[in-house]
Amino acid sequence: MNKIKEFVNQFGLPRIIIGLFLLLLFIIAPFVGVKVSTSINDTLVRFGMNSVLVLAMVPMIHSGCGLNFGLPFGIIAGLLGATLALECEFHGVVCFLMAILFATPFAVIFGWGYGKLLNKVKGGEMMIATYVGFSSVAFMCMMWLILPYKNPTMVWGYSGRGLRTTITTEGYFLHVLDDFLKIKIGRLVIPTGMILFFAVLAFCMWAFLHTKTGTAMTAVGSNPIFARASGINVDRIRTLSVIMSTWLGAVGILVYEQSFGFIQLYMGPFYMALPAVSAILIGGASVNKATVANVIIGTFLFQGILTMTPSVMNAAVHTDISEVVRIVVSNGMILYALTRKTEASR
Amino acid sequence: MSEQQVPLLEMRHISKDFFGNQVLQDINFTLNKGEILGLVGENGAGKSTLMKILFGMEEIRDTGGYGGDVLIKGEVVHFDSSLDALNLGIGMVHQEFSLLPDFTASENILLNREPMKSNWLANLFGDRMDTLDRDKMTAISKKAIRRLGVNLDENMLVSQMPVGHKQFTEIARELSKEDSESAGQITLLVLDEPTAVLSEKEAESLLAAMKKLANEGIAIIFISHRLQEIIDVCDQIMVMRDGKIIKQVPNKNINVGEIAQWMVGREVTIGAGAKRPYDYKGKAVDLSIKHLWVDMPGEVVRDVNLDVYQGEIIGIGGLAGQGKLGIPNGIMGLCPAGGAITFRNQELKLNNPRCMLDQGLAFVSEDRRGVGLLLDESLEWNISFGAMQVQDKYLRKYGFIKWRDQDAIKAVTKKYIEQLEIKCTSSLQHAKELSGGNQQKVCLAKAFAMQPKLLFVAEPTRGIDIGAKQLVLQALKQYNREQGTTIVMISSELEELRSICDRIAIITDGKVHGILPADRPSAEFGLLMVGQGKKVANE
Amino acid sequence: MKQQQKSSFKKFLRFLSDNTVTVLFVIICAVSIPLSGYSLTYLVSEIIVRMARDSFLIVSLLIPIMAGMGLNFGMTLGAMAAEIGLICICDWGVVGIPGIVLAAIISTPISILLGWWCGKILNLAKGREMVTSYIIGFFMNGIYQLVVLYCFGGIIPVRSSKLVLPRGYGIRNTVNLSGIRLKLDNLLAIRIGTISIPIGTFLIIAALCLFVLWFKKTKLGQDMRAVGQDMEVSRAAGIKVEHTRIISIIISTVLAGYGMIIYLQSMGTLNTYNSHTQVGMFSIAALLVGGASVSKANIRNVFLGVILFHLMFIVSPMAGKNLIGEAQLGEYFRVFVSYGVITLSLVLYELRKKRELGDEGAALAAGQKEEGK
Amino acid sequence: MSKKRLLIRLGTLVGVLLLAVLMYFVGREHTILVDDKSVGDYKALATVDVGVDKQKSMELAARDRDKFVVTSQSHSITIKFTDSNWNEQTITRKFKVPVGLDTVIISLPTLAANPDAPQADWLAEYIPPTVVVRQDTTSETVNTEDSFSF
Repeated sequence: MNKIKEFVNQFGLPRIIIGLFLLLLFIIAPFVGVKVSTSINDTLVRFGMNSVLVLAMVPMIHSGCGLNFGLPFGIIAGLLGATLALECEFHGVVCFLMAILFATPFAVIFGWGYGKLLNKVKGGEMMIATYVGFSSVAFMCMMWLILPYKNPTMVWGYSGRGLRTTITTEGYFLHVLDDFLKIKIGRLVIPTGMILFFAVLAFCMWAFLHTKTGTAMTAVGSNPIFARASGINVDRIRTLSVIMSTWLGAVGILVYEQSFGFIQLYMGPFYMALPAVSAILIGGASVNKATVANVIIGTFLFQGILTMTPSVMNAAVHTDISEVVRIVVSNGMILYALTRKTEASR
Repeated sequence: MSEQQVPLLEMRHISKDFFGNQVLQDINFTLNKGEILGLVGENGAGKSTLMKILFGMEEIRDTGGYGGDVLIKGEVVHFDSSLDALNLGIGMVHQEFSLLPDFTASENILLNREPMKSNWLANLFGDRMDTLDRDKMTAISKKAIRRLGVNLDENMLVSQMPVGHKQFTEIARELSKEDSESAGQITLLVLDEPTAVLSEKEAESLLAAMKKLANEGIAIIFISHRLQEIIDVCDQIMVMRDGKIIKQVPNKNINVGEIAQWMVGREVTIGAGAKRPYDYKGKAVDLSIKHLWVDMPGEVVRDVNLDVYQGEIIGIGGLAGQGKLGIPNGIMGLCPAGGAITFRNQELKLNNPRCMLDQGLAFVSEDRRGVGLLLDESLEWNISFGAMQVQDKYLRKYGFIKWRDQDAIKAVTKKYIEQLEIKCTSSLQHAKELSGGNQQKVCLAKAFAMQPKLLFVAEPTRGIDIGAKQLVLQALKQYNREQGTTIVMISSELEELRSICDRIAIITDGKVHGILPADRPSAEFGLLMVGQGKKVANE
Repeated sequence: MKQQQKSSFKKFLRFLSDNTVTVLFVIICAVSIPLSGYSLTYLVSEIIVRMARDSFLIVSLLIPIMAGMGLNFGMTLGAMAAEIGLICICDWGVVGIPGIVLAAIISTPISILLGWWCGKILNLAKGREMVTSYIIGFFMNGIYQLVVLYCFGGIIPVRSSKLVLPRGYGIRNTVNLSGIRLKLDNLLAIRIGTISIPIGTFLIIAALCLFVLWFKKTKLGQDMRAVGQDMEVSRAAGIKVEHTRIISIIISTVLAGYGMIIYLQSMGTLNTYNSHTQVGMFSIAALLVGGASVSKANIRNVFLGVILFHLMFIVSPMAGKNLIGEAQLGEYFRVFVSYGVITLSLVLYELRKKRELGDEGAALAAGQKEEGK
Repeated sequence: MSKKRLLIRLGTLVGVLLLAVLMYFVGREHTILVDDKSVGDYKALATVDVGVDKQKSMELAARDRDKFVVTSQSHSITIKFTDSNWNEQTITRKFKVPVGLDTVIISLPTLAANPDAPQADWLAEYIPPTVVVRQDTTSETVNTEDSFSF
């Protein structure tokens, strides 16, 4: 009995509930006529699409900047990269790589400035990150209208200027990762390329955390005063972590778009941060501790619920309450993390 | 029998232990109406605990109560909470201010005891909908302030007050309690180091206020480290040391020196300083501190000048709050600091921890859990981290990439676990799971792993048991002998300093008050600590 | 003479740094009003409408600020409660002022319950109240959807087919509030030229302002101010800190609910699923524009904020159109400015907190010099 | 808590609840259909002037039907018509809309014939004729996303 209690305490009740809920969904799926193979398929694809965005949470959590509600900032860098790559009429894999290449300087500059800002407001990072994200999205809304893009697939047809709200990536980098080394087993299609790409990034992240600088980053997040006493430039490490998070956010949105098929501009990136934040929390991370394993577990659980709830619920009770489930699960998880005493006191 | 003959307060055979650690033993004293009792003693002598018992603080009850009897006006009392104490007219002013900056003096004096005008809405939403009776508030606070005989505007915001006024506000709050229904007439006031933060002038007017209150018949227990004040104002003087009353005498023909001696004098002196003859002739100055100021809350350093010689163990002592802890924290860049630091003839940049560490200075902080350790990480990380980051130890290099060398880390951790006898389940155990003594050893190990040329150790034995204490001190001494490392040890415990140091510098009021060889009698140090005694030149 | 100039210049700088956001807004408005080409009377009448519409909502934010809990992003909870009340009266066909009163009465217990819950959670997350209350708003939005989209018309009976979605349960996207539309605003309204002044609404807002002022003088108000300054000192003095904080959130939530009803009777339609998500954001933005900060706000900030914020809001699309030929740009601009204002205020607040901590060291160095003389 | 206080609180609570009930009745909106059609023996009136409360009256010809929208329960209806004897007649009747009814229908010929008859004779709940409604195939989608217009 005590052991169970300890396990529940350690793992967190919400996580267990969510895990059991997903398990339940998978169990009842066949009975209500939902094909498990399609569900798994969808889950895998969505896992691949979102995992890099979730990975973008890790550096900032590690350095004690809290949950990166400012993820839209990185996404904007990615969008700039994508639109520039399209503008230059690159196609296929080259287009994708060029998009990353174009996005990188933006991500680094944005991240640097954003990191400097967060260093000035230690203690209030999360709220400010949220609003920095929002303001930057709103600011870019204006920019998308003004910037002199020319490519007709991206620009509004009638006025000839201003970017469309959604731009198709078809013919550019649609599914370049999905289709790479794609494996088909009956109905099950595994987007190997996309998952491999995530694996490479995740490995880099894991490796980074084992280097000297990575160790310093963890220490900064764990106890910033200790780190400072040990001669570490806390602000610099934090800035570095923000740059990494921002860059991963940029790459993350590119991976998302190549699979999704569209580049969503304007208000598109607005609420992108919340699902990513809750995914990593579901995976077992806390406000100042996160591992690559948290990313994998969390993304899988969260995306699993997102794909399974609509189909199973629809089939079982003919009501689509997946939206409600999504909102309650994701925000409930964030609330849980914010109110945990042990996690709150640093 | 007249009231005069029954003492207002009597304590009989009071004793108290915190989980086996005896902090008070057989305390007996009496206090009469209108008397001022000066209570003197080093930090940790048991003064605060005694006052907590008197004031009925929950903390005492929660840790198993106390032994002996407290008698008020001849009757044995048992307080369940400080409210009971209040009812019997005991007020206490704590060392730290408990004031709200954006409230006026009057609002602070009557905090949560405001007189109210009843309001119809209170019937609906409870008493707290009553409005404050500002006029009455002003009247009550005016009255309390008048009793102190000071000039204090009750409508002034606390944030705009000089420190002295804040202290008066605190005292006025205690006095005003008799005007609210719950408390009785104030008969006994405990003032815990009220003058510590005051300027001389403010302190004078406070002392005057105390005398005025005493004349009105209020008994006062006055705790202070400024012995001259004690002599100036008290009727009786009581000196505590190690949980016992050393002396209780009427204040007649007593000088500061005597009190200081009673304060610090120990029955046994463990072979102080006799370990080796100190000889600085020919030794190079290792670290030279000039005009150091440090802004460390509660431990402000104002102007410290000190030379540390190569290979010595120098102790820095002094009472709490005088600034001794600010010195290492300032030099190592943890608190904002200014001045000039020269290490081995090289000027070092302040406010830059990295620069200090690069030069081979290391610091074992007094705040183990806050500064010294990564509580949520393993011992391996804790011990190897500093050396890894500063000196690139325990790393494997592949081109640009500096990879953590897990084997080397494990090896060094094992080494120190054995050497310092750290009790743990494995080198991967989290630091927060260790006991205080073992945590301290981990902190030492972290510093040793950096092989520093000069080591600051602040309060190395605070809050750890005796066995671990000896081990820690032994380890320091051994490290100094074997590696020739210069050690600067900061401690509140004079005897501890005397047992391993060569010289001891005493800090008062943010300055070096004097430096003595460790084998001098402890009374001399006692004098220095309370701001008396001749400054001894640095030979 | 020069010194005097210098000191007044310094004062001016100080004023600027303390009121950055407000000054910025005055400049934006001053630039864009002529650009928009709107007439003064039009602007004045629009501002009056919006003042009546929004002030109550914004005043509801004052009390948690007083209790040191920052900007109550959880005010959306009150808005949701109000919306449930309004849906009920629409379904029952209660109209006019009685409808408004009834909706307020229905919203009150829901607001109290939600506010209590919100306060409980915020007590668990001391020091990060704002981000937590912000997430609470999102979380509650999910529950609200569950109730309104799945329970109304199902478990909770709704008779009117105008309200229910064709599928048989759930409330439609928009609910027409024609029954109570402008009923409060038109009560006692007077017209001056083409400008109509909703005296009824203003009277209620004035009453609320008086209530807030009076509330500060009550024991509860005093306790809240104490808790807002220092929880530990307050607790030592015997004030029930947690309880006081919860009450402040409850009051804020209930008032926000009433504010939402006033807001919606002025709008005339209820966007069932997103009216509430917006009010929180722009009420807070307006308050900050008025010169409030996370720790300090008063009634003057509310009205100044409403005027400046909405002035910007009205003129920016037209200004954008006239300047660049793109009304959309102006619309994005005002969204950007709303978020930007909140960001800027939060950043300035944190910076100011840091600045206060940094002054001590300088004093010490100066003290040393003085003694050296 | 003192007894007095408890009573005051309970009283206020009851007061608020009563206010809510009162508001419900006062603010309840009803549609009153006025119907000038022959019902059984009562022949439709050729022209009739109908007014409810102080609202503007309207003229109905035979077989006309129109509506008044009113709030609260008690109302009065005034009808002016010319009877078979060419006498101008004015009938004013007070009536109460029964609780919970959205729409009631008043049969004017019945009322004109029996001005003193109980209300139930000429006032009835209006039950809309049931029409077969085709299942709405274009079901409305619910937009729960945020839009950014204010």
